[in-house]
Parts: sequence; structure tokens; C-alpha cells
Amino acid sequence: AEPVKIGIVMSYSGWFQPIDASTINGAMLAIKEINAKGGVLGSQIEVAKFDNKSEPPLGADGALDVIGKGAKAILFPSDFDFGAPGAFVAQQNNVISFSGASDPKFGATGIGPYAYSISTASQAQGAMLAEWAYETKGWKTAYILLDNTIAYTKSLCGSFGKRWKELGGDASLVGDDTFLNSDPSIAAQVSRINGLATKPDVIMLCSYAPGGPSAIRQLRAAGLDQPVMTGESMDGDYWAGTVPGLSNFYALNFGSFYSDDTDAEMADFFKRYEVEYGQRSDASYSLRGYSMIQAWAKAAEKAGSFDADKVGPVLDSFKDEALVVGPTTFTPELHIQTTRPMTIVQSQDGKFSFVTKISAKTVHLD
Amino acid sequence: MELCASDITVRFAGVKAIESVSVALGRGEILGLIGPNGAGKTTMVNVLSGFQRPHIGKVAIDGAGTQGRSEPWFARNGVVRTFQAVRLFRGLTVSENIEAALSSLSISRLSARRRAAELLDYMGIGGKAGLAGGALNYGDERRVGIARALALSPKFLLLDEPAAGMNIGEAEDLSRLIQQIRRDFSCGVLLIEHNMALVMNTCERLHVMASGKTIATGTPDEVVANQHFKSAYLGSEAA
Amino acid sequence: MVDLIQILVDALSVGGLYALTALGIGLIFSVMRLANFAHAEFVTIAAYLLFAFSGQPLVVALTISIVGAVLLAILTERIAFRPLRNADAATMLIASFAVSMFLQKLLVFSVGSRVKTLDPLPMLSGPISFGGVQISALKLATIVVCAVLLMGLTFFLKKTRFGLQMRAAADNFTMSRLVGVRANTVIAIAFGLSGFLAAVVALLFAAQTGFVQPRFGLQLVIIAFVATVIGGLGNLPGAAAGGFLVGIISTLLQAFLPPDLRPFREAFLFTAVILVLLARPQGLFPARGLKERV
Amino acid sequence: MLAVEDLKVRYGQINALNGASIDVGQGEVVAIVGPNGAGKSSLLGAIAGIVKPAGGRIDFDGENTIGQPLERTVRRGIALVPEGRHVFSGLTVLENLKLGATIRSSAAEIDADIQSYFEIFPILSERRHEAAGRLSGGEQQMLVIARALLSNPKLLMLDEPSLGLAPKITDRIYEIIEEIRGRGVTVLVVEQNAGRALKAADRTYVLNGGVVRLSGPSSELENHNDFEAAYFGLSKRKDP
Amino acid sequence: MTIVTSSIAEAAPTGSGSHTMLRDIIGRSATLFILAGAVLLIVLAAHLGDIVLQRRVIFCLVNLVAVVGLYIFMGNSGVLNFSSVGFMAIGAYTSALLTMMPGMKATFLPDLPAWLAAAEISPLAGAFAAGGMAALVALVVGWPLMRLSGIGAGIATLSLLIICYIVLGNWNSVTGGQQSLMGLKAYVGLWTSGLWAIAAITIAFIYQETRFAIALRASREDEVAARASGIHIVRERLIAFVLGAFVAGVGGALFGHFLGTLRVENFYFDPTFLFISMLVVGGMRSLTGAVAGTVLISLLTEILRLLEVGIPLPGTGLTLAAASGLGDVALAAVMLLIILFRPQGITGGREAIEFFRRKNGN
Ligand SMILES: Nc1ncnc2c1ncn2[C@@H]1O[C@H](COP(=O)(O)OP(=O)(O)OP(=O)(O)O)[C@@H](O)[C@H]1O
Ligand SMILES: Nc1ncnc2c1ncn2[C@@H]1O[C@H](COP(=O)(O)OP(=O)(O)OP(=O)(O)O)[C@@H](O)[C@H]1O
Ligand SMILES: [Mg+2]
Ligand SMILES: [Mg+2]
Repeated sequence: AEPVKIGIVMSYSGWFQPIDASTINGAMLAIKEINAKGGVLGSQIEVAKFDNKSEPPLGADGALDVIGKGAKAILFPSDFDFGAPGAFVAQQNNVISFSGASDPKFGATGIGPYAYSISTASQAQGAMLAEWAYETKGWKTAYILLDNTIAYTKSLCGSFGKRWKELGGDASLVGDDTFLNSDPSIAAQVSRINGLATKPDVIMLCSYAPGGPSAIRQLRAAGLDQPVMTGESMDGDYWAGTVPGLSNFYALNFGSFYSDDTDAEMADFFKRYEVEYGQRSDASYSLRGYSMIQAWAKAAEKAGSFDADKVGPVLDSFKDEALVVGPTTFTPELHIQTTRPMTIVQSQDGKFSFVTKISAKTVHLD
Repeated sequence: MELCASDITVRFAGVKAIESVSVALGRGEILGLIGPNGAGKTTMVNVLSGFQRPHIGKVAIDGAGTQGRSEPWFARNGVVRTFQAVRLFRGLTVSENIEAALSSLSISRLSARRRAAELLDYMGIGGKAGLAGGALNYGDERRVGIARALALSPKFLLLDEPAAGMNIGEAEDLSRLIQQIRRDFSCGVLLIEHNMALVMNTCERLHVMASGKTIATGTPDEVVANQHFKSAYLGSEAA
Repeated sequence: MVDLIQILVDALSVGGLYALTALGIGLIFSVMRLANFAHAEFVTIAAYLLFAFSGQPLVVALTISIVGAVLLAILTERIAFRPLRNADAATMLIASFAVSMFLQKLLVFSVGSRVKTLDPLPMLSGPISFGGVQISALKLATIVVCAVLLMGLTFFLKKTRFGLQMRAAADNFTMSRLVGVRANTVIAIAFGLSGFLAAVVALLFAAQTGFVQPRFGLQLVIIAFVATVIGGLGNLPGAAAGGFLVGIISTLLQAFLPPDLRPFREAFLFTAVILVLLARPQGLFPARGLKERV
Repeated sequence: MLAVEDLKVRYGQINALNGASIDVGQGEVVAIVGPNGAGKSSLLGAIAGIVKPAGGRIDFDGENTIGQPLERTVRRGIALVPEGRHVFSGLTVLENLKLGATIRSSAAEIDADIQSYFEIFPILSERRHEAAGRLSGGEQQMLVIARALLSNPKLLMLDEPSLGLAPKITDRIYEIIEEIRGRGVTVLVVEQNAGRALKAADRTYVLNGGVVRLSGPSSELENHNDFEAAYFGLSKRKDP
Repeated sequence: MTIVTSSIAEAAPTGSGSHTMLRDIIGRSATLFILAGAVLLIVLAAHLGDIVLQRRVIFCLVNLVAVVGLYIFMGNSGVLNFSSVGFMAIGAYTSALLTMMPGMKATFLPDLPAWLAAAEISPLAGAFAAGGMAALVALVVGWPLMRLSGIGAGIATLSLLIICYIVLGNWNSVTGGQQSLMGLKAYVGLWTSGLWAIAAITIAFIYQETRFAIALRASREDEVAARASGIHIVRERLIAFVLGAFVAGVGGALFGHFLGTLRVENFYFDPTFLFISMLVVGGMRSLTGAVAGTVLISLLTEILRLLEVGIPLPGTGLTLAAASGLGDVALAAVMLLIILFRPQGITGGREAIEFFRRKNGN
């Protein structure tokens, strides 16, 4: 049969490149494996790539470019703002788009019925961290330190705070503060925590590299040794050198790539990845890339067609579909995960390791 | 009808640049303001044209006070000055230099251009309208400077060393020009110069300053006869 | 009381970093009337050098970093700024943007935009206790280094022959050469000094943040740039004072703004900057003779 | 000591000098006169190295100076008082004077010399800590002249030194010229006031239209028939 | 030296033959026709290209509106201005909020004030509202700011940009904060952007032919002499600042309706530096420079991007390709080189017509 085209419109260069890199690698691995097994509906998958140079406006051009080349589905950067301009174009042209965005708007409500996020909603991430910290770890007071630079972190800390107060009451949140990722120093914010009469049991940090790790460094330098929790935006350990000997740190990941994940599928995926690329995956985002292709291929097989109006409904009917990133469910209304388990990864004495898998019980999506 | 500065004092960080000096310039007269270097002449022009607020004293135009007025206001109300270092708009053409000064009048660009041409002709440099202001020689630069001042239809024209760098012949031309401007514009002219020949030929009245104070006033002949003036200022030329 | 001391130390240490950066920018401004945005990349590249040699003893890494930054600064002057010596301020500013952009993109291209981590001053990472106040050793070091360098530089510029020549070259380049000042050398040395200051900033800043990436120096330099201007361009103590001032205002805003308004902190900070400029267009401590007389 | 041969200076389309030649001997005072735009300043500028000539030779003490770095001018013993003053406006009067002595090393001698100029121009002494840019026009002119003298030049070039100076100070400047000539310093002076120039100079060149129209001992030129023609002729014709 | 004119003292606007007047106007308008014609040509040529190329051209034209807006103030006044992109942001959000379907607003911006939530005006009206809003803000903040010159003005306008960014980025109820705002009508195509570019050029041109612009340019050359010539510098600057903000605001609106989504991040340092570079590379002191710089940099960017994608060498089966990201490096290098070798920009601050005149003259 004719080969089928998948578009990849992501950041092959520029600021966003390191973040997209492992997603792209995961996707390329999936394509390679699927092709080796005979392709999708007998067609080999070919890739039409477009470098958005880390500039969101180029995403729309990229979408048009790969659609012009016949792409049946397009992968966009794992960030709503980066992915949306292109996904809109894909939607208008009746092409399925995938992203790892953690904003539910990357889906039917925001972009349109053909946009899917393989990720877990940031609201769910905040809720599950709150539940785990309060119920499993037994921490009773929390402090929120929010990096006010991007929408994801705002939403993460927002949902965390809401869920935390539901669990422990208003008083359990002993304070909150904001900073900007680019702030050269957060001395004032650190001093504010240090000045609290009773120190919090846990600090919820919603940020990303480099500002996030640097914030932890400054907290630790000021003698604040409380547990620090973060969402998946601080996935990976490439930044860990920022805080040498980091302890008491807990981050939400899609899976643990430190060869200790309890999920055999994932563990095996990370092994295959290492074989393929000659190095360990540097973030669990590779799971997302792989799963996007996996989801689309499965849906296309089931639909017996590459057309969006056939593939879409099949995706919408996914109920705990087994993807490497975890059991995945889409409904016609919601194209993002809320209850799928995620992995807590910790760092003690500078060593990262698997802790547990958790999922959210109560999620407020608004 | 006069521009009048009464009892002016200006200080700079303790130094008194001008101390209780009064100057009055009537329309139609040519007044010479002379004196040694650092006497306060330029500072006086700055005061008269609104560029320097006096610490004590007042400036009045035709009897009306000027408190709190800006430099452009002075220019638009007929008190126009030139600079010791001409200060043309070097990146604009000669014509545009004049048009800029005409911009305060509500006339079209076209009329402004025509008016600029008239003024340049009047100064005898009509052929240079299209040159860049920065490409002129010293003499022409000064002529454009005066033309620019004339564009504001001065009632009082304050000229700060207009003949500096001119030779004797050119200075004589300038003297005639100043008298003609006075006639054609029926304005008062305040002339600062160190070229005594020019001053003597051109001015009806002299005001002599030294070290920030008035040391003599009167007709050129009276002033030159003043022994104090001779020793403080003239040197060998008096001999 | 303890709180107030803490806030003061925070403000001074944040301000110290800005002040040091502002010194480097102010130095070049006073010598060349050039607002050098590429200073950001001097800092960034010095930090990358620290990272690249982080396996070596600190003295080695620091020496390489300083030498690298100094050479980079001198080279930049030679290639990009010397040909523009008579150009207007806007053109020079844009040229420095272009240099900055070029170096930044080159870094992204060659070393990638992912953060590199380093810990150049591990011995200063802990807090020191002073009568109940916990002060990070690094903050203290920042304040001290800033004070020492400020005094040293001021002395150098005000009291030495060389400083006089440097200011002369800044004031009137051609005339300074005509009286015998080796102006090109003098300016190159000024750039070298600014490179040195950038390397010091890189060390202290990297010790605080623990990472370096291609935009490492950018934010710092933008703030320092603002500080230089409100401090009084062409006046080094003024630039340093501006740095401290911005650091202090920013820390105080963060400390005392109600939570709802804290996200707007920068807006307040820069409104304050505008107000200062409106009140004192030449900056708080303008250099002598910057404003010409008529 | 100074020989300028067939010097050409161009600014874009404009020819400021079209092959001017002058000679200045050791210890002489030589004047250059001519109307506006004659190229006088361009000539001095070229000798000092500020202006790049388009052709010709400039020999100083037997060495061609064209193309040499500007810093070397003063080390060779040439000092220029340029047209338009050019003080270091942000530096104090005292600092300006010190810079005049950049190439000298003895601090004591420099201080003594500065003191002596303070005596000649007391106003400078009064304003010594003021920014030079704040001085009046004439005060700046005095400052620049003193600054040039502080380098102890072998050849002093003055471009319209009396510009903006009160007559009495102008006299003083010419006395100084006499004085330093007595010390063996050579002086090349551009002057608008031709009478004054002829009186002060041993020899005079009349420059017009970028070439030397007339030259000779000042005493001869004073009564020369062609002097007026050479000096004013073109200048009068220049105006439409 | 003297030609006595009896009326030399009177600055009476003398009437003149309508014939010479017309010729004069046409002669001086040649630059406008050349520039507008160039834009028209670009639009027509773009129709031959594929959709991606067309989008690059539209983007270039939208940028052109922004750069012309920047030029109106910065070029004529010589005062550094970093705030232009902030006014674009204001314009972009104004137009987005006013033209978006109320249903969309209800989903994305549930906390909008009722009157704003209900508003829905036509795209054209939206663009004017965008310009108007930007101009209004410029009027209010410009009034005190225009007293500043040089580097002080640079810092003040930079501060303004940062304030705009922070306020828009955190005004959650109205802009959605840092989140992308979606659902803008994507009405900007080749003709819309082309016509607006021509409109912007026309506005800038007409302005620079007025006496206000001459006064402003004089103040650019010498503030002291300008004041002595009766010029109210603050007022002249304010006029240009407001007009420039209007054009920038329209540019912002076009930008939003071109992309279909908005985020404050789009209106910060990167585009600011880009637009200023375009202006300087072209030649800050002429409208032709603004246009030429924008077109040149856009063209270069696209060529370098294509080079990264790979250009097949016909006949050889080989593809000429540069490493990803190298184009950015090269672009910065080229901009630096242009500035070094032509500090006055590629036009040297001359207008289009002067190039023709010079050619004919020789
Ligand atoms: N802005 C200022 N700051 C400090 N001192 C000043 C300032 N303006 C003028 N002065 C001083 O005031 C005195 C008078 O200066 P002014 O320029 O008025 O003199 P002048 O009479 O015009 O002299 P000249 O004939 O040399 O031009 C001078 O000694 C000068 O140094
Ligand atoms: N920087 C310049 N750019 C363009 N033309 C110049 C420049 N400097 C001088 N000129 C022109 O060169 C010619 C000679 O100028 P120069 O200054 O040497 O004359 P000068 O004899 O010193 O005149 P003045 O008596 O006015 O000082 C003049 O026509 C002048 O316009
Ligand atoms: Mg004076
Ligand atoms: Mg001259």
C-alpha cells in the first residue's frame, strides 16, 4: 500500500528544542517499531517534519506545510501555547492533531474535535499531588510557591491549592507567594517562608527549569529543608546538578526512567529507547511521543481508515486503552486524561528513584 | 515696545554669572552687549530668551511678564536668538532648517517652502536651499542661522557673536545686513561681539559687562572714552 | 527587627548583583556612550566557561572564565564597536543588540538551550547565623565583593592617570588622541575590565542559581541597564547606587505587596523607574557635564 | 622643520585643498590667512593627522607623517588648538589641563606649568573644578590654548586663536606666541584678522580656494599690491 | 547679499498657481507611490506561491505595519522607543475582545465585564478600535514621557513595555493572563494585510510631509536649537508617539487575527528587537528604510529557514541543507554586518525617490 504521512511540527531548534526532543524521539521509535511490524493498515509511516524554530506563529505555517504534503495526523509541541496555532489549522483542514499539552483546551472545547492531548490535565496533576501529600505522606501544612510565568504552573498550583484546602481546611495552607522564572533572585520569597512562625510540612513549587531548580537551590541555601513537590514540568534529572545532593524532592513524572519503574511495559520501553538512541531518555516525555503514534495507529487500524472523521470517533471511544504511557480514555467531550496514574519520582541525596504511582480522585476541571 | 530684563541675578553653584544687571532693548534699536570673556553676556541672552531662569529679577516683553514661560514661547512671541556655535539642524536641508522654524505658524508646507526660499534669497544664499545643513562652510552656516531666526519674524533678535570667524570684509557685510534686518523687520537687535570694529559701526548704544556686572552704558563714543572700559577690555586696540 | 535585617540583607545582596552588573555596563557607557547589551553574553559565556571547567580547581576555572570574558569583551569591541565609534547612540545600541543576539543564538546552536548545572562555590552554599539572623554566606560575599570592586574601580577612574585618560577618550575621542592618549588601547582596557566584571558576576550569579543557559545573563543585564540609567549615566558610583536601589525596591515590593498584587511586582518596579526618570531625567546622580550648557 | 607639498584634501565631492604647499622653518612664526572655506583648517587638520589627505606629502623633521596614528602627533612635538574649541566638556578645567600634559611624566613640572597658566588666565584658576563644558566660549578658548601649550610642543598650531576672545586676551595670546617663539618653539597660526596676522608673523601664506595664492615675509606682503586681491578677490566673487 | 523685498518681514501665505502646486505635490508623493506599488507587487507576486509562502508574506506585511508604526515616532524624533510592541499588544487584545463571538468569550473569558462580553463589532471597526485604544494609552502615558530623550527615553519606554507585558499577562479576567486567547477571527489574508500595509505607509508619509514632522525632525537634530526656533518638542513628539501607537495598535490587531490566537509572550522582547533591527537595518530616518528593512529581513529569514529545511540542487539529487538553528545565527550575523558597514541603514536614510533622482542626475 501507499505509505502514510505523519506530520511532526515541533521545535527542532531554539528554546523549546530540549523539551520537544524526547517527545520526538519517542514518536520516532514508535514509528520505527510499527513500520517494522508492517505499518498501519499495511502502509509504512513516513514523517513530514517542520521546524517551528521555537516560534509559535510558525506552527500554523508548519501545519499547512505538512498538510500540503499529505499528513494524516500531526504532532505538535507539548505545550498549549506552542501547539495551538498549528492545531487550529489542522482542525480547519480535518486533520487529527496530537500534543502533550496539559491544558484541557487542547481538545474539543478549545481547538476542536480533532485535537487530542496524550497528557494528564494540569488540574488533575495538582489534585493528585495534594491528595498524595495529605493522605499518603500525612503532611498537614503546605506552602505554595508559584512561578507566575506560564499558564501551566498557574493552573497546577491553582488546582493544588483548591484540593489542599478541601482536604485540610483553609488553615492548612500556611502561605503562598509568586516569582518569575527569569527572576535573578528570589531572596524575598525565601525569607518570607523563613519568617513563618511555623514552617510548612511541604512546599509546593510550580515552576520549570531553569527558574524552578534555581528556586530549590535558594530555598536549600537558606536552610529550608522541607519536602518540595513539583509537577511534570520538572520531569527529568538533567537539572539536578543545580542542587547538589538534593533530598526531599518529589516530582510527578509520566514514568520513571531510572530503570526502576514497576510498570513492566514502561520499563521495557525505556530499555528499547536506550538501545535505539544509545543513551537513557532524559525525560519521561518520550512516553508521550511514543503513545501519540501508538494511539493514532491503533485508532486507524480499528477504523480501517486514515481519515479524521473515521479515526476521531474511534479515539473518542478509547476506554482505558493500553498505551505505554498508561491506560488512556477519551470521550467526545474530553480529549485529555484526568484519572490515569502518574509516577512520583523522588530525589534523596542527589539520587532519583521511583516512589509510587498515584492517580487523582477528585478533579475540578474549571 | 521693549524687551526688558530688570535687576537680573544668575548663580551657578556659588559663582555669580550675573549680578543685578538690567538691560532694555527697544524695537528698532541696535544694542551692543560687550565685555570680557566670562562677563555673563551669553548668560544674559539665555535669560532674555527663556533659556535660563534668573534667580532674581524679571524679564518682560512689551511690559508683559514672562514668568514660567518656555523657550519656544519666547521664540513664538518674537524673542529670537542665535547661538555662539550656530547649531543648525545638520541632518535637514537648508530649506528644511527654515521650514522647521516656520512650523509654529499655521501655514502649509508649500507656503513654508516658499517663505524659506524668500528668506534664503534675502540672506543671499538662495542657491543652497537643497544642501544638507551639515555641509556648509562657516560663513554660510551663520547666514542660515540668521535666516532661521528671521523665519520667526523676530521683534527682538539676539545675536551671539555672529561675526566670529569672519574676516574684515565679511564682518562689514554683516554689519550692513544687521542694519537692514532692523529696518525690514522693524525689530530690536542685541549684538554680542568681540569684534570692536563691527560693534562700533553697527550699534547705537552699548552695554558693557564685566564679571557679571554692568560697568558702563552709553553711545559707542562715550563707552570707548571710558578709561575703566579701556583697561578692562580693550588692550592694545584702544591705543 | 530580625525581619527587617533579613529584608535589608536580601535587598543588598540582590542589589549587589545588579550593582556589579551595572558597574560593567556603566563603565562602558562612560567610556564610549555605548549601552552595551552584549554584556549579558559576556556574563553568560563566562558562566559557560566556569561550567566547562567545573571539574578543575576553582582557581583554574575562574581564571579561564575571567580570561575568556576579558578576551571576548576586547574582541567584541575590536570587531563590532570600533568601526561604529562615530555613529549615533541608537545605532551603537542596536549593534550591541545584534552582537548579543548573535552570541546568544550561537550558544543555542552550539551548546543547546538546555540548562547546564554547576556549583562553583560550594563552600558558600550554607547559611551563617548572626544573632538570630540567618544570612546566606553567598549573599554576604556578594555584598562584600561588590563594595570592594566599586571602591577599587572608583579609585581607578578618579585618581589614576589612566582613569583620567579613559574619561577623556570617552568625552572626546579625537581630541584625546591629539593630546596623546592612546585611546584605542584605553578603550580596549575598559572593555577588558567590563569583561572581568562580567566574569565576577557570572561566578556569583551561577553560585546563586546553580545553572547556566544561553539567556543566563539577559534578565540581570536588563535590570542592571535600567539601574545604570536611573543611577546616573556616566557615573560609576551612581550606576552602583542604581543597582542597589532597584534591588531594594524590588525586594521591598516583594516583601510588602499584598498577595493579589504580587504578580504585578515588576509593573510597580518599572513604574517607579519611570517616575525616577521623570523627576531626574539625567538619573539620580548624573555625571558632571553630561548636560550641556547653552 | 615642516614641509607640506602638494597637499590635497577632499570631503566627498568638495575639494578643500587642491595641492597646497608650505614650508615652516625652525623657530619661525608663520601665519596662514584666507577667506572662509579657503581650506585653512583642513591644512592644519591634515598636519595634525585629524584629516586624511587625498594626496601630497607632509614632512615633519624629515619624516612623512601621513597615515601615522593620531596619538603620535603630540609625541612628535606637534600641538593643535583646533577650530571649535573641543574641550573635554565633562572633565574639569584642571583635568583638561592635566590631559594636555599626557605625554610628560614629571608631575612637579606639570603642576608648575599649570600654575603659570593659571596666572596668565586667572579665570581658569577660579573655575578649575568646574566642568569645562560649562565655561563661556572665550574661557574655553583660553583653556584649549593652555592645554595645547602644556605638551611643550616643538610646533604649535593655532586655528583662529582669537575667535571669541576679548581684545585684551587676544593681545595676551599674541604675547604668549612671542614668548614661546623666544624659547625656540615654532608657531603656525591661522588668523581671520589679516592685519594682526601680518604683524605677528615672520612669514604669511594667503590661502584661497584650496591653494596658496601668495606667500612671503609679512612685512613685504603688508604692502603687496596683490595681497587684497589674493585675500578678498575670490571671497567677493564667491557671493552671488 | 541683499535683495530688498518690501514684504520680507511678513510671513503671509502667498497664493500660487494651482498648477505648480499640483506638480509639487505629485513630485513629493512619488515616494509614496513607489512604496505602495512595491507592496502591491509583493501581494500580487505572493499569489503565485504556495500557501506557506503566502503566509510568510502576510506575516511580513503585518510586521511592516508594526515597523512603520515604530518608524513614525522613532524615525522622525530620533528618540529610542521600545514600547511599540506593547501598543501592539494593547491593539491586539482590544480588537480580539471586541470582534470575538460572545459565545467564545463566554467559554474562554467567563469573567469579562458584561458589556465587553456582549460586544461584537466588525473586523474593520475592530482594527480601528485597536488603533484608537493604543493611541489613547499612548496619549496618556506619552504626555509625561515625551520630555525624556536619549537613553533615558529608551529605558522609560522599555519600562513601559515591561509594564504592558506584566499587566496584560496577569489581568486574568480580561486577557486570560498567560493563557493563549483563542477564537479570534482569522480574517487577515494577503489583501487585508497588503491594504493595511499601504494604509500604514500612507499615514506615515502624509505625516512626514506635515509641518509637525519637520518640527519633530528638527528636534531630532538639535533640541536646544529646536526650542529656540519655537518648537514645542514635547507636543511634537506626542503627536508622533500617538500616531505611531495607532498604527502599531492596528498592526497588533492584524497580528492577532492572522494567527487566530494571542498570548502576551508574542509581544515582548523578541519582536521588539526584531522590529527595531528591521528599522535600523533599513535606515531609521526614512520611511523607505522602514519598508526596505522589513522586507529584507523577512526575506533573509525565510531564505535561511528554507536552507535549514534543505534546498534540493536540481539535477544532482543532492540537497543543500544547513543544521537546524544555524539560520538564526546567520541572521544575527548578517544584521550585525549591515549595521557595521552601513550604520545609516541600507537606504542611508534616503527616500525611494532620491535613489531615482540620483540615478537620473548622474
Ligand atoms: N551652566 C553653567 N554652569 C556653571 N557656570 C556657568 C554656566 N553658564 C555660565 N557659567 C559661568 O558664568 C560665567 C559667564 O558665562 P557667559 O557664557 O555668560 O560669558 P560670556 O560673557 O558670554 O563670555 P564669552 O565672551 O567668553 O562668551 C562664566 O564664567 C561661566 O563659566
Ligand atoms: N567635514 C566636512 N565635510 C564636508 N565639507 C567640509 C568639511 N569640513 C570642511 N569642509 C569644506 O571644505 C572647505 C574648506 O574648509 P576649511 O574648514 O578647511 O576652511 P577654512 O579655511 O578653515 O574656513 P573658515 O575660515 O570658515 O574656518 C569648505 O568649503 C568646507 O565647507
Ligand atoms: Mg558668550
Ligand atoms: Mg577654519
